[in-house]
Amino acid sequence: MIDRKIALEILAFGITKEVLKARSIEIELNEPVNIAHLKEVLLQEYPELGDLNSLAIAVNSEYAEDDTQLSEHDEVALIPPVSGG
Amino acid sequence: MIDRKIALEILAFGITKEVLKARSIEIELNEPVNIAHLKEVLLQEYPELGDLNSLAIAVNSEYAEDDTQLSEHDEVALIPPVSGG
Amino acid sequence: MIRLTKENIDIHQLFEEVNSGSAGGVDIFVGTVRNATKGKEVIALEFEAYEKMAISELQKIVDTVISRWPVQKVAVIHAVGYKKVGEIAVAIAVACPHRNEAFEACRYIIDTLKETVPIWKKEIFHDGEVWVSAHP
Amino acid sequence: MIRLTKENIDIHQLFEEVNSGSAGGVDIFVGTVRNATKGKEVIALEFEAYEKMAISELQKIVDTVISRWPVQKVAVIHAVGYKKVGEIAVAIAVACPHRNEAFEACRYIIDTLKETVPIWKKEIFHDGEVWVSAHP
Repeated sequence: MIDRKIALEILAFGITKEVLKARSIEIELNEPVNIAHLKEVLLQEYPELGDLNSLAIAVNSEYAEDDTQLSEHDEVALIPPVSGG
Repeated sequence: MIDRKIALEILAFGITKEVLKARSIEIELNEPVNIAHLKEVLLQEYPELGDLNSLAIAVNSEYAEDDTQLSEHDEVALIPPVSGG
Repeated sequence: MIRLTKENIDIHQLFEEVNSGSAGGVDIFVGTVRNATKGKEVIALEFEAYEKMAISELQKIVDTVISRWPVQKVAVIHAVGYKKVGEIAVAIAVACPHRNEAFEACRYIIDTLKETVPIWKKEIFHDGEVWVSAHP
Repeated sequence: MIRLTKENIDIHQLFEEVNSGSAGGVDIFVGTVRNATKGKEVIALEFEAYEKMAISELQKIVDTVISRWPVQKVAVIHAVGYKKVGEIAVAIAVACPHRNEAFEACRYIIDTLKETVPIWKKEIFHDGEVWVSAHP
């Protein structure tokens, strides 16, 4: 069995930009990968993300569920608690 | 017994101005006179007032009740159904 | 600020009347002249007011609002005279620390204004004029 | 009309976006920058948006409003970048045939915007900065 890897660019907004110390990061993950898996990897790398009130993930500008599968070229974004208005 | 008369100036607004064919009229009434009595006199003189959805009377810029007593120099106004806004 | 005016009503100016650094939410209601009533084309409206009493009834409404909600500033401005379709008949602005209070207070003002304030409107059609709500 | 802007938000222009001869009532909600939060003086706010997604989430809200209420026109404009105390953070205008619908739809938009639209604000104090709502 061959591990196929996908490279994902993760956009960071609001406080997550400060936690990641970047507007975006690139990570490589073994397929298949879903949102729950991505979150685990991120929390391990950036434990401060676990201190937030909430952390949603958007894929291609839509809120994603834990079981949403990720593919190469997806635009992934970290959505900390929103506070517009 | 001497009948004391008071002269009242009645302001008319909206449709009542058209019914009375005047912005204001003056009427003389025997004292004591209250709103209910004034309304009777007006309805006898201008029966079309009875066709309105409602007819309130204001005395000195305040809505008056049927038993409000009128005195000389009171500013009396006919208030047909309001329709501002 | 409570005012009756023959001039065009300026929404930006109304907003500035109530805007302050301490309000979090401002709700503004604007009533405009509609182009039709019950399917019939309206050309214009004429507003008439018993001005002195209109101001005092509006003041009562504003006093009630201030006693019921944590209102910071209120402005009410109503047109008198002729207004064309699309022009502003009434504009109300309420500034509150929180938005729900602003919505509720603003709605109370327009609802009560329509019930108690001695202002009348005449709808002007191609073929005549009608004082609104006068007759059943 | 849905827009994010770095410019000052113009309430009169927003009103004109939704005003038409067929609307009887326009409700406008304006959120401004407050000078204090939890008793602490705020100097300014910085708004950041995931712009593409913010627009699409706002469009969903507007679509819902149009499906639920007889809305004639809607305009939503939200600030991005730095805003000083008293400046406008968000402005929403809804035009409807009847006023109650305008109030309800406008309130729905601001309530939902605050829950779902990916925009963040950072409060800037004399002695630091805080991303609002980020932490418990």
